[in-house]
Amino acid sequence: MEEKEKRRAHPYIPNSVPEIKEELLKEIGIESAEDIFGQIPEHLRLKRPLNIPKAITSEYELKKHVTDLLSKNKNCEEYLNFLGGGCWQHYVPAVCKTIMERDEFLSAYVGEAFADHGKFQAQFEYASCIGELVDMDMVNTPTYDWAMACATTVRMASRMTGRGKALVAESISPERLSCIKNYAWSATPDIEMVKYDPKTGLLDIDDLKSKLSDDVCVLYMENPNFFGVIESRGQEIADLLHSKGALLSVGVDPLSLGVLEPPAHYGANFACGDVQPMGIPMSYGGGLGGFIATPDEPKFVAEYPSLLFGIAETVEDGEYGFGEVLYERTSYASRDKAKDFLGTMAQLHGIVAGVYMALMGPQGMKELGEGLLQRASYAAKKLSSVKGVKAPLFDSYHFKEFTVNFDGTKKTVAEINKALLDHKIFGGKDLSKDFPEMGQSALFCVTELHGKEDIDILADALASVVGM
Amino acid sequence: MEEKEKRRAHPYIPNSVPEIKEELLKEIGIESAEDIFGQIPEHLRLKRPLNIPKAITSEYELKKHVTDLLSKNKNCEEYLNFLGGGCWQHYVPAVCKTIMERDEFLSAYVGEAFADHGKFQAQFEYASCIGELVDMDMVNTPTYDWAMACATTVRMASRMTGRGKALVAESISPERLSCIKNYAWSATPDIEMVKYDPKTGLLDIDDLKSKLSDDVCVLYMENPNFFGVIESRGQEIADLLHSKGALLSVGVDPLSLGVLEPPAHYGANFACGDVQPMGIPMSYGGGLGGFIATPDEPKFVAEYPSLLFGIAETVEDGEYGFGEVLYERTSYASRDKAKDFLGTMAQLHGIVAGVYMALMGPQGMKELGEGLLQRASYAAKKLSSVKGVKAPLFDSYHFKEFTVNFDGTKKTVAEINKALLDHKIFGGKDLSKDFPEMGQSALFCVTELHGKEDIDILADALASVVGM
Amino acid sequence: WNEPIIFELSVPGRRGLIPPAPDEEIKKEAGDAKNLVPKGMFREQPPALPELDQKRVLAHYIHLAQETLGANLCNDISQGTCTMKYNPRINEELAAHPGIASLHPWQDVDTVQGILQMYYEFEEILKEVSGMDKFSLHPQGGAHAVYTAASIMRAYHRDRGELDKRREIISAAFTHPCDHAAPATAGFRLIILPPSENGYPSIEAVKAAVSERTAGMFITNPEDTGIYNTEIDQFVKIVHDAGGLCFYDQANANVLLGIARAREAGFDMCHFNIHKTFGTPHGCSGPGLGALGVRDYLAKYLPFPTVEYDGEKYYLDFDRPESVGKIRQFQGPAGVLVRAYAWIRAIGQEYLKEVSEISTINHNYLQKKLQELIPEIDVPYAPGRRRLEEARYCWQKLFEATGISTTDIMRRVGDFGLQHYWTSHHPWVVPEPMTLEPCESYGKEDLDEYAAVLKHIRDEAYSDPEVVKNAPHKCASHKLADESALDDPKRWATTWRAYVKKKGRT
Amino acid sequence: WNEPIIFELSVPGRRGLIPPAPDEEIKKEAGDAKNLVPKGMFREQPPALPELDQKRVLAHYIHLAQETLGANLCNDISQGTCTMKYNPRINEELAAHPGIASLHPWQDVDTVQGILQMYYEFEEILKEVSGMDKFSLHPQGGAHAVYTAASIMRAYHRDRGELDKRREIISAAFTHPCDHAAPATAGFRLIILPPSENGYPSIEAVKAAVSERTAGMFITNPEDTGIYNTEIDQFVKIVHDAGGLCFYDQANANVLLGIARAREAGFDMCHFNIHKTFGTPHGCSGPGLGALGVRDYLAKYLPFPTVEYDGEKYYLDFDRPESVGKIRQFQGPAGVLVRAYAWIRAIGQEYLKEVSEISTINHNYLQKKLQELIPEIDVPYAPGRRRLEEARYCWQKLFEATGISTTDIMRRVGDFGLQHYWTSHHPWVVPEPMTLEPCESYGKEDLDEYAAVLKHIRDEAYSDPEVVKNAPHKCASHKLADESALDDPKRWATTWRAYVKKKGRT
Repeated sequence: MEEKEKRRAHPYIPNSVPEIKEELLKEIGIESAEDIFGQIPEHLRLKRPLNIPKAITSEYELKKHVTDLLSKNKNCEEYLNFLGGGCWQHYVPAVCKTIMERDEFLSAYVGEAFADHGKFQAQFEYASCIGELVDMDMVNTPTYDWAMACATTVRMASRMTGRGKALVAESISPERLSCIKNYAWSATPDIEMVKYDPKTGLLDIDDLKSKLSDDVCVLYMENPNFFGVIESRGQEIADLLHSKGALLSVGVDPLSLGVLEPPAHYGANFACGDVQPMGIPMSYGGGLGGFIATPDEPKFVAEYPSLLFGIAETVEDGEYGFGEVLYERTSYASRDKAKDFLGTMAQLHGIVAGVYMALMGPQGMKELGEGLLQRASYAAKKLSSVKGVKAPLFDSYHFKEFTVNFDGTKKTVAEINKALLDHKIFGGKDLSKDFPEMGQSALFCVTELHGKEDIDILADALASVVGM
Repeated sequence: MEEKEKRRAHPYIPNSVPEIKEELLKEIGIESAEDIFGQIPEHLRLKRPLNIPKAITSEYELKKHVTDLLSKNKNCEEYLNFLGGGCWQHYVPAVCKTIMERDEFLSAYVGEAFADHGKFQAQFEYASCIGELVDMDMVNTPTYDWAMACATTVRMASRMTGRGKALVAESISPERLSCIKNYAWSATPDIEMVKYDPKTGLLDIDDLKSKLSDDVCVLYMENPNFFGVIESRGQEIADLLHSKGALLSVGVDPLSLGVLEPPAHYGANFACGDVQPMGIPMSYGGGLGGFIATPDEPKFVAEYPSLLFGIAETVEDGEYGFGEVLYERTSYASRDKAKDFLGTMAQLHGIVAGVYMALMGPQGMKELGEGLLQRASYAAKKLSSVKGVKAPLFDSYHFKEFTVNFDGTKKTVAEINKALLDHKIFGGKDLSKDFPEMGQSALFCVTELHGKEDIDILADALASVVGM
Repeated sequence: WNEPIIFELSVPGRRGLIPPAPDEEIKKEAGDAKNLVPKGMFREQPPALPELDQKRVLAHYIHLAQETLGANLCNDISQGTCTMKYNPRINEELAAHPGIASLHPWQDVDTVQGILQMYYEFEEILKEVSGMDKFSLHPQGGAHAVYTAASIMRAYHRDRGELDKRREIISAAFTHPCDHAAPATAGFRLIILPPSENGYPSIEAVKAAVSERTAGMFITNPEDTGIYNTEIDQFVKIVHDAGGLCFYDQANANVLLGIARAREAGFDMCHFNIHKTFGTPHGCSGPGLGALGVRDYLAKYLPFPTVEYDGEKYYLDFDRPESVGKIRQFQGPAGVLVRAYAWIRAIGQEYLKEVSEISTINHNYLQKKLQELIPEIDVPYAPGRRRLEEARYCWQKLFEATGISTTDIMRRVGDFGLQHYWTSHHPWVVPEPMTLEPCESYGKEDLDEYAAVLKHIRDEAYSDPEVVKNAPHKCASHKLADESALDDPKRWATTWRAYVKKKGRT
Repeated sequence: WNEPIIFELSVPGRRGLIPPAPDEEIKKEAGDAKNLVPKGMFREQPPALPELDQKRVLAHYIHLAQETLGANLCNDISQGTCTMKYNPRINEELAAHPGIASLHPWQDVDTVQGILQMYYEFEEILKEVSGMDKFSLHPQGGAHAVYTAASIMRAYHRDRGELDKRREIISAAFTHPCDHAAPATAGFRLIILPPSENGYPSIEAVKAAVSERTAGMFITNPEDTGIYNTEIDQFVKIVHDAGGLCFYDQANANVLLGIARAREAGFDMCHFNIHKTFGTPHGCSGPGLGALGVRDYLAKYLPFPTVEYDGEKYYLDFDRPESVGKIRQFQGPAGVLVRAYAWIRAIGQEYLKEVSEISTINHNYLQKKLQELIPEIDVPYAPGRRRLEEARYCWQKLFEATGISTTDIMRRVGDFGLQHYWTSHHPWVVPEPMTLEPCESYGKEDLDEYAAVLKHIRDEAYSDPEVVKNAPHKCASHKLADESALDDPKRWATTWRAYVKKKGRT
């Protein structure tokens, strides 16, 4: 360490001014911080300087260093992107960005309602908007992501029914399935998969019937499912489950709810999903946040692990205040006796999603959803016009995403996607490893950012890549 | 206009919801806005729809359209830039950006101190920091730019002395000279130029002596001057002027004031300059704002055309309030009887410059200034190593900017700069038209964004371009 | 927050930002910085700026921001004649794009085709909206455009050899102050005509004012009364016949977009306050953009460079020998232009006239509400004629009844989370004036809220006048203890250093 | 602002944002959207979201933001154990760069070499700081990392065939709640040891707690008392000897950076709360990043994919058959990582130890000030031993003397423009507790201000207890009229629709 460097205060550490540090030490009555650290036994101390990079104290040089690294990436503004499946490239409105970047929300934490009133209200409004989207009355503060959200509904259902077996539709994302298995294990060690119809991609109701028994607590399925297929027989499925005393949890893409019936309308007991498509940048999968909604009944509410922000009147006339509903449920209050655990999750993303929903309103959500249906339909048709390419693989209705099969091209998805990179295109997610029964298939996603031209470019590039 | 489009409310026009518009019309008691516009005589009405482009109501499409246009530009992040001379590419700290983008400052206007207390305080602090930089006690709220600032000092000096002739150093920017001529005309129709020494670039004191007469109100000069040359005989110049009852106004680069003596220290009566280098993006020359500073004496204060924000105590104990000093001077109060005119100028840039100065502090300004001196010195030497290139042209000390002469290369600056574009370099400002006596010379600028590598790249590119 | 002055937060040694140091090789090659400066010019004692850590600087300015009432966060009908619109956030995102933020004004035109195209196309739109033939986007604000127009008028008469003779500018009392101050600064004398019972000067007055000394006319329409001058074209003709030029100050243009134009009224020049009419932010008072439009015969006088298009390429034309020269160092506040361009493209043909319609509907609704709720409010001049986008109201009756003045009410308004309102430009031709402009950015509920607040204060004027007189109570700060301090050389202070000296502090 | 709920601002027909419509050809080709949906699945009645214009949405959320006290704008020593640092603005700029903001998690690894390199290098730094051998940056918060550690412990014992037997986790009373809740969620039973007079459990208690049922230990050091457990390595050894694994919760690591590491104490796993210790924003409670470090013999269990480097290229390793699987859909909150990487590079080797030193100096200074000013404040346990980064204070004496409780004081603190302070995790082992953590982001004057405020409130407790009891008075909102409403199914409401129904409004 240079002597000169040592004596310069760091902009992030106000008391690193040597004179101030000295003054504090003097006030405490010690010589140096070692007089405090000295209580740590010698053999537990680190006796050498940490071998980590030197400080880049100049903000400009830091910016240059990090920007150079980030610029090594090819991003979805430079490339035409058709990846989706759990993280989607939707438009991020400027107002969402503005609110997300405000220091007040950005750097706040666990202050209570009288001090952080705005945070509570923004979260409450977020939950209220989700409630409208899914047409349910009870909504949590966001958990980590959709995977955590759906796994939580399984645990909640298990506690509510006292049963230890869960059914999960095979047509969900492999990532979410993995999370459910890990997270729900202590509640439902027994997880059975329900097949999908290889022709339509819809849930195989016969398979469901065969697996539905009295020890099943819940079926978790998605609509649209991982393949983008819109399930049409939700009510039939719900009725089957309810007839056995089991519950239905349905994962949804919130952007579909301007045009698709919400799960509550066909009998689901839980709705869950991710807030990321609502105004939050993808950030390499960092933009997630899971929502859970249920009826506002004590038996459901008592099982949430999440903080639940409730509205109530204050001592001031006409003033709304906020607070935590049934706080004793949570692990902050009850530790190992609580409903699961709680921690720093994704509240900022919830706030931003609330801004998004307020901006969009009912008409915005409807127009957006209609456009996504139309784009997916056009894109599938267009890609099918490429020889050897079948899109969609399933004979069904699709929302935003659809499967494309390349078996007819004699090429693997991996080969095709590599070749598409030369066209500055990120092709669809390769499904061949997770769903080998679908052959060389990929999951393509089109969003409101895709114009006709973009889809046509993809089709042309595919035609050139498959070389047929 | 499509019928459907017509019925959709515009996000920027809340009452464009047809039902609300109808309701308002009904309340007013009229059928349509035509009932109001009808009072305008027929022959003054526009009787056809405006022929302007259709609305891009979708924010994403608007963003795409404008971004596509802006992406046609090559910018100074993509290219290595050595242009300066009135607008400089300095580092914009993240905190400056944050404050500049806050809606509170961004969208406020002429509210008074009790409502816009923060705006007043921020402006007051800006002026206070400028006061420290130039070591003077009276500072204005920013005017349009340095050009307007220096022209204003000429007008002020003319009113103070009652004289109608101004001297201006030839070594200032041609743009500022043009502004002075236009703006000061009614006060000092007679403007005479003072030569610079062709060898050193310094003010030609003999020429000054020869032009200095009893009807001169002011000499306006710059230090460092337009060629980056640091003037060393300020006190001598000031003494000369004062001996004839004239005043001295000096334009400065504020970033030089961490290492260079401010004009007040060598007898100047006015200091002025631009705030742009202090945390404000160049924006194609849009980031300007002019400051003026003088002693805090009534004879100076009475002549400012600008708003002057003063601090004062409020009725609350210990509370600072703000207000306008000598408001009657201004054209808001006294119209054609005022000191010049006033209007919407550049206050946001002043606030941001205040943030910049607070971040930098004395040490930051000093370190920055030292680095700029060193970089300019290194760069001039390095460029001189290219055959046929002479840098600097003047045998003097330079701050941040210096002149480069290409006469030895047998190429014009225009040719060289065109060729540098192929190297993704913006070469220096061509001086050959405005200063033909300097031959094929250009003004190069290096800032703290330039590393050694960047300067070396320029030298290599120049070597290849001049082909010698 | 009762936030201290930043110098009071300073602690020696604190750093907020570290600038990048030159590479070691540069330092070595260049040597000590002190030796790179002429003798006596090195500043040994760095400027006494405040010393703070970065968090403290940020927090300080966030606090100050929170004590500022921007239009984007409040019901800002208050600032009449200022057209406080919503400033769309997307436009800020666009203005921060490196394709504008990181452009140098002297870049080769081949490298700035995008921004030049934007200049060009925006000019085309302004030409169509006004009927003028050429625009300059150099001026950084409305007054700046007015001044430039005065410069052009000067050049015009100089070219004709009449400048010495023609030094008089005719204007009207309710026209904006800069229309009087800017021509005066340019060297003209002002003849300011009083309003007739219509609120604007009579034709007779104009006729009487013109002479062979007339250089031209600077006028607003509607003036700040909101009353449309139906004889405007006759005013223009009278001045033209006398040999003068006519400039139309269109600060109040928001209500005439697609409705009526400067050209049809015969004007030679006009301007738009882009930061008012075209939705760009006011920035606490700048940078704005004052777009100056002229007819073809005056185009040669515009500041250089102009933006031109040769069918293939956009370029800057510096070769304009008859230009008035520069009025700003570079070719205008380009960041403002980008926002304005984005605004007009978002509004487009379909909604631009809607802007004017909603503006006048909003105003007429508000005026009706106010007059219904508050019998003391008068609207002087031209009784029975509808105002367009705003009105100059008069609180004289309330003042007489209660002693509560418009400035008292103005201060009290701030207590309701609204920007305090704008009374009127000086001098107050209308006594106890108030000017409100509810442009298209406000909803019905904003208008109702505003009317309710004024009604509330009016009631207070009778029931509890002290609360109004001592207002504000809930604003970021209070009344000054002694306003006269600001006019007293011994007490005024525009810098902390001056304040400390005068207070005798250290 | 007394801002209404956004649904109260809704006006039918208003639009805040228009999404881009598909091209006409697409519409034509695809046909009516209703026909692209299975029968019965089209939602005829769009969701009843609020309808607002854009300005109103923006203004509403700015008002709510202004009613929130983020650490970047206040003296946030208050939130003890949360390490409320300055969150540098430059890091926000970097996280908004399209090179991170616009990356899809499934992009080909060739196209994400920059972010993978950042993962890799940040992991290297964490390895050095902790002495662990491999890290996972998947978890989105501290509790998430703790849960993942519990999953790993489960997999470890399952692999050894002992999971059925080993289901007990040993922990301590002052250790964080998630160290009890997360293992419980993973299927373990908790044995929570009470503090000895040192503030942490005795060695005897640990010895007594272990058995062949022991799966492991989850413990903090310092726990929330700020007392360093000097016997920690012996705790670890006892658990290891019993066949268990040891996890070190390093939420309080801010004071040990470069001072002491998990490895030397013998831990098998540890975590860092990146949003605390590495200066990334808390975001109103997430997203954060809980970096989980393990020793080499546990590396195979980490969530997949891991980030690896083959000497030329960075890649994601999905082929980890013994992994506990996924604990989040993608490879971690990457935006947080970018900020953390920028933070540690700005701090670097030269200042990282300074962070710890200033943290402990700041704490010890504040503790001294508080105890000098306020005789009623106690600091229970381990008398005479200096706390490291925080202390658990006790207001019991004041409570007994005045009836003013720690929650009363907590609420009153908010009235001074500070974030209200954090009492303590439940259950309150220390009565009337208070926990303050003045980390390195605070200056001496912040510490003095805080001490002065507490002293002021302490004096009020005697002179004017009602003002404390009824606090807050100047916060964004007040005490709830009836806290019990939040636990009453007939009155609680987490959505506006539920509130409206329960209130019987329409």
